[in-house]
Amino acid sequence: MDEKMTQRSVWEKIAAKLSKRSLWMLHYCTGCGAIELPPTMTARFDMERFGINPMVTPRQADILLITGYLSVKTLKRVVLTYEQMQAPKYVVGFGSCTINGGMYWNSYATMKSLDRYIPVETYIAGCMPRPEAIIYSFNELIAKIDRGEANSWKDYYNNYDFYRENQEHTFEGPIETYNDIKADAALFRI
Amino acid sequence: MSKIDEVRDYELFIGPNHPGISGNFSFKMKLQGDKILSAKTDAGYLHRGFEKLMEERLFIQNIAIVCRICVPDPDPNENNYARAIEEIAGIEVPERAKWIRTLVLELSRLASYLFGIGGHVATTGLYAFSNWTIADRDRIMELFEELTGGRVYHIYQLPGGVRRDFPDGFERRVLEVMDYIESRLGDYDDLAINNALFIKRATGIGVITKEQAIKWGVTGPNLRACGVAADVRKDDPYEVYDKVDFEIPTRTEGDAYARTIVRRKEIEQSISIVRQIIDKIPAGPVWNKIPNPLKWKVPAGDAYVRTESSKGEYAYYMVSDGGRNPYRVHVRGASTTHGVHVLENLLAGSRIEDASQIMFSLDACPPEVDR
Amino acid sequence: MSENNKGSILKPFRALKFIGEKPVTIRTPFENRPTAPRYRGFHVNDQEKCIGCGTCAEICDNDAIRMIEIPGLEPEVGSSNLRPAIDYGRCCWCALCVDVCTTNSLNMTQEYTHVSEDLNTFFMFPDTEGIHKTDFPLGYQASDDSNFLDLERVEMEELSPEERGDSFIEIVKGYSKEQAIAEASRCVACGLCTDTCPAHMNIPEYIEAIWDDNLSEAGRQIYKTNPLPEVCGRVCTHKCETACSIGQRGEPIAIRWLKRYAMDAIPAEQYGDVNNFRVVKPLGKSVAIVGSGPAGLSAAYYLRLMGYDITIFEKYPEPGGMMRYGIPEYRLPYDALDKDINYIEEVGVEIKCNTTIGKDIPFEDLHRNFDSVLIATGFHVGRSTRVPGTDHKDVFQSIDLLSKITRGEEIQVDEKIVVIGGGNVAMDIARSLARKQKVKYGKVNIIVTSLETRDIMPADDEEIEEATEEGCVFYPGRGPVEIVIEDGKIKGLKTNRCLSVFDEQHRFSPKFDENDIKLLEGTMIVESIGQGPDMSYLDTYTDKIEMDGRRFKVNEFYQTSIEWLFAAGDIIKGPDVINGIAVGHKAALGIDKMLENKKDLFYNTIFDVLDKSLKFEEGCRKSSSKFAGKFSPVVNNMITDLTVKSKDLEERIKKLIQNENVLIHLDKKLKRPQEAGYFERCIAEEALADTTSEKDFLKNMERKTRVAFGLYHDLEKLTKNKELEFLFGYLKAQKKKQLEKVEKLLQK
Amino acid sequence: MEYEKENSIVEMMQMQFPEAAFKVKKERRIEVRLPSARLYDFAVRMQKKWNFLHLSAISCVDWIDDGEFELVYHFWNYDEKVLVMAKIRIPREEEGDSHFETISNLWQPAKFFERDIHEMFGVYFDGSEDMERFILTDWNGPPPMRKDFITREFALNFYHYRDYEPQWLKDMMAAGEGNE
Repeated sequence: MDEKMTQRSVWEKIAAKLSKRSLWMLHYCTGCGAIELPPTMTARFDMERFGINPMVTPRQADILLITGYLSVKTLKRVVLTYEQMQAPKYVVGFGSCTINGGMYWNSYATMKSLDRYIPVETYIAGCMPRPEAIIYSFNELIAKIDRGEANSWKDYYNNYDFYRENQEHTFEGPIETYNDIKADAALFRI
Repeated sequence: MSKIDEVRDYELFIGPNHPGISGNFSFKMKLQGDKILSAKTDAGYLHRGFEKLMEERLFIQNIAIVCRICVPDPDPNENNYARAIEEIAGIEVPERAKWIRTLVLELSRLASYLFGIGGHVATTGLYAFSNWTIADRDRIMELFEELTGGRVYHIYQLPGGVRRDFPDGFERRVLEVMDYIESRLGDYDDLAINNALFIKRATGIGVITKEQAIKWGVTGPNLRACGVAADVRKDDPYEVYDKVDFEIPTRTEGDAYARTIVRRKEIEQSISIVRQIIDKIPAGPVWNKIPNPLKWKVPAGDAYVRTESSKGEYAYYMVSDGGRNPYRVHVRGASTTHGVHVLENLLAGSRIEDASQIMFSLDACPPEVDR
Repeated sequence: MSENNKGSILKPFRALKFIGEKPVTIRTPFENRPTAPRYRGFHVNDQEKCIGCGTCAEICDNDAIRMIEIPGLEPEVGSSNLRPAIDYGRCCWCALCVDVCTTNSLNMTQEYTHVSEDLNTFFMFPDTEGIHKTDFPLGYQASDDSNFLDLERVEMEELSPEERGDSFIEIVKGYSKEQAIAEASRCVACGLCTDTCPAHMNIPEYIEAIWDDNLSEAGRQIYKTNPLPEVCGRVCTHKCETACSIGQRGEPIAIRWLKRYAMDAIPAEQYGDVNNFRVVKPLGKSVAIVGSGPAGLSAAYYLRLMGYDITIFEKYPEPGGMMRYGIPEYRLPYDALDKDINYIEEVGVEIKCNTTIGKDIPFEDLHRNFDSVLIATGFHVGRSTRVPGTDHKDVFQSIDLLSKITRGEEIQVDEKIVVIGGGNVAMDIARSLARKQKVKYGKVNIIVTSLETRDIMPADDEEIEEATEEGCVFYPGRGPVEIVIEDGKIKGLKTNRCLSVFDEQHRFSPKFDENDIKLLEGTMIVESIGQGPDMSYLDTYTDKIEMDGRRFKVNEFYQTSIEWLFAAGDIIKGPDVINGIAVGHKAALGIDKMLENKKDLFYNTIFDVLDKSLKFEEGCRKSSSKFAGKFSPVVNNMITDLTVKSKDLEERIKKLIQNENVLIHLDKKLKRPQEAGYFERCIAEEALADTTSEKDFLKNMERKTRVAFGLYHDLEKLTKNKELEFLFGYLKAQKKKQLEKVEKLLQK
Repeated sequence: MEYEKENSIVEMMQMQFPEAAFKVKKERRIEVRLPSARLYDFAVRMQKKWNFLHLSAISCVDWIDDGEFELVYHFWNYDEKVLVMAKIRIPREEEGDSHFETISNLWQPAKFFERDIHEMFGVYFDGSEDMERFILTDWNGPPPMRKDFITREFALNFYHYRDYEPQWLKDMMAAGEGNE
């Protein structure tokens, strides 16, 4: 945690204060946990109170919700989506399936631990997590952004080879991605 | 034809991440301008291999996994699984458990219809309506939480009955929620169902004739919207559907609006069924105890069990070879026809702006297709 | 739903009615809606009530519950040192574990929020306070509405007191097949019974075999640790049933009756191939065993399996020791005892009856003619209370009367008899005399008095109940003072009330209340307060052996200070048959260790056992490929097919063993340490005798495949870890198919 | 007489298919076992003559011990309200696809079921337009629903599982060493 508390210029602190209040969540239901998103997004639990709203395209989204299990086919699309998203970007893992395979632990088609493929900011326990738990995790995320600690996305650039190798092992072959991650890494001076 | 307005075919990939598609699903469309020449569905994004996982688990352990197959309407799965075992093993279910199961099925149908109609109207841009229906659906979620302990996944019906009886004061709260939803129906009609814009937007979209419906294997509300009064609850009654009376609303146009109207009227039927259940439910045990689940063997045999889910005919074909694990469970989701070939036939010839509305009006649920 | 869909201009104003209504939004986290009282949230486990039986881990469909060994927690009777820990990266909150918990200690709270980036916090140890140590109300709890366990026992038919009152036929009728399978299906295979049983019998395995209706498998599992199953199926003191986890909230599994059902159902002549018995390589060494009680017979059987030549010297005319001459026939019929003993003789043990060591053969000869000697002579001399009057002719020892009854000799049976003693032997003599009285006088008048009060009497409760049903009257908690004799005849026994039996250091020093005197009428007194050994036959060795109090000083393998002399049975460690068998078996291992100077007698980890099975598979391939091309084409391609399959099985085992997923969770230890000799004998099996006849080859192949099937079946039960469970299930299925193929060829 | 409606249907069918074994399982459920060669004619009569217009599902069961696949066709009659389960057995090829004829020209739902069975079991339906992979496009292993494919073994060898070192376990072990 400490290396994340790098010296932040005053502009970064202001930027963090402003950006934490207007986060865009990518509207992409990757797994079964997505059924709890409509009550969270709409009037019943209304996450818009915290400035979070669903966004349709990865290009303008900040939060990528992995709602539960990921079949290998979806994992390919999730990796592409994640790489399209603009940094800083935050991945939130829903439920047991993203941690250790959940109830599909012996399935041939689903990945077992999310953090081997993309860096994950926080995990929520539950199968599936309730809307209240999701909103609680959003508040945690906002607080972390405010403290400048939500830097897991840098991890993707720092040891990209680790992620790349796991992805190619699971996809049994390379997948062509649009972004040149190594070049982006230089851009962010990581 | 001058060079400019020469129209060429082109291919368009929609999904799997697309707000206009319900769930994780994608299309490969061939278009000419904005007219769809042909569409090919592409599923498998939510495939977990349920049928394989079920073969490696004990009979009792599967009650936790079956309700995860179709998320908006999980209870037909649990009911199918429990009834398939009861039919093979010849287990008697206590009368009260049957009534409770029917109540749970109807509440799940209500929640799924609210979700479905909300989604369909939202594709035409009327978001306020889906906010209403999702918020009202949550009242039913709270009822489920009280009865079964889980909001979405109930894991409540098991072979031989249900796991727990009503908590006290539960009947009163069910009637309160039913009254509340009934009082909301008027607002729903004003805002969307009778809204001229929505009617104009939904009529004539994704028309299925009666012959096509039968030929393509359309079932459930979509079939009733084409004028065929076929409902598994009436034709092949199970649990206590033969002891409660309800009508089967039908329409003849077979378009998106007809499907919405059929679902809208069935909400009223479901509310009346729930009320009948609450006042006619007999007292008694709720579970005909099965032997020690770690050593329970279901005798060899097979069964084809069907329920009427909010999406259509939902059936399980289970084979047991007399062992501790089911030998084979084939899940016939309702969307295996609606979500794939019926959708492809409807999309061919329609316009790109109606594509997502057609999908939502059929209430196709991708996890049922992938299992 | 109004059909008029023509919009009216005023319609939008209808929305004004919503102004007054309260918004539907629940403003979490500022305003938290309480969950339903029955909500399935995070787990809580009452550590005192939990007995670590592992049934929750067994039923969890996501393998989310792992049983963790708690350092510093001592296993006792009916509770292990394991406790469940739950992996919230696997759990689906289905609450099957709550509904199956044998002690209802595992419940769920209404707490549902846990957000963290440190994944280690998702592997939680449920205790009373919950995951965040904040006390949330309980949510989903166990309830009778859906209690998964079968708590009632299948009733065992017995003869009614009238029917059995005057005859020595067996009381308990035994289970029918349906009853046995129903009773066996109640077992949750937690293994607590095995830890409690002195002989550590494979109880869950043989109960599952009975449930599977695979009786030869049940016989095989039983014989791995108990060579006298028919006896133990009737007279064992069944400590395992006190440890049974189902017994926590219901009636324990009838383990003893199930063992009896299994062995009754296997005819004596099939014992041989049930155990795949073959002395694989005779070692040319011999062991003498003095005394054919349970300890002697058990040591003889297992030593014989290891390849030693065994002779047992028995003083009485027939073998069995206390089992024959101490236990009356209504509890242990002699044909059941003979069935066990005949098989032990069939295996190659020579029993010499009517030969008393020290009289017919001096003890010294044993040392000269045999490589090792095991003394298991038991307690055959009754101890007297030595109160005044015990030398009277009408005062008897229960041991002498019981052995006379067994030999069919006439014994004195007066109309009123007083039995002193509170143990099982006292019950036996009281009920035997009751039967004799019923036959002779038509009515029963037996008084039984013991120092211990009713609740701490050492006899089994069923014994005391059945004795009272048969007419015996009890005066517990009284000490004998004097036998009252008037003109040569016994009038009765003067007794005082006994205040306490043991002092603070639990030493036997009873205290009496002098002035509470009570005379128990009876013309005949039988003393049954305990028995002692008669070690006179040791003559010159008595002073050479180091004593530890009144018993020999022995090491862990019951080896006395004299290297070649071992001791077992009541003379070392009592008090019942199963302890005799367990000590006999351990002594046999000790003798084997000494004579063959073996180093590891037990396998403790999965790897020891696994590389044995890999060697076995390799051996099978080598030996069967020797015969390739020698027989008919059908058998030839069966051989080639088997060698390919066996190579594939070996690859699968190796691949998974080096798999780091398996190694993460692989709890190296086996459920129970396994006797190495058993696995070595299976390995030695692979050496196929070279034969030219196809029939013998197929016969040999059938035996070897059955051994392999048994090996993988054991591995499936031994591994604590679910990651390997399916592998051994698969290997077993392959061997089953192979067995069917070979049997089909054999019938041709 | 019990199951009157079902028995009358059975008689009607028995005449056309004498070699088929009919059995009324319970109300509204008829089971028929017939040789696989006769299945297509049976399907045609079901749709054209006996008014069983709804093909509810085609299921496939892998009887690995008998070396056969069992295909079960579930026909439903809207008017009579009866379900007929037609069962046939086809040989199970160890390597590569087993073959059978398609009925997707009669029933459109069969297109999906047959394609699904091809993906999951490896039964190629000759004459069907689309036998390409639909769900398992990113799967390179064998057809997963076959009994000789063990999914737990595949998952263990292919994926990575997590090992935890929670704080409470460390404290417990430390406390354990303390008094060992």
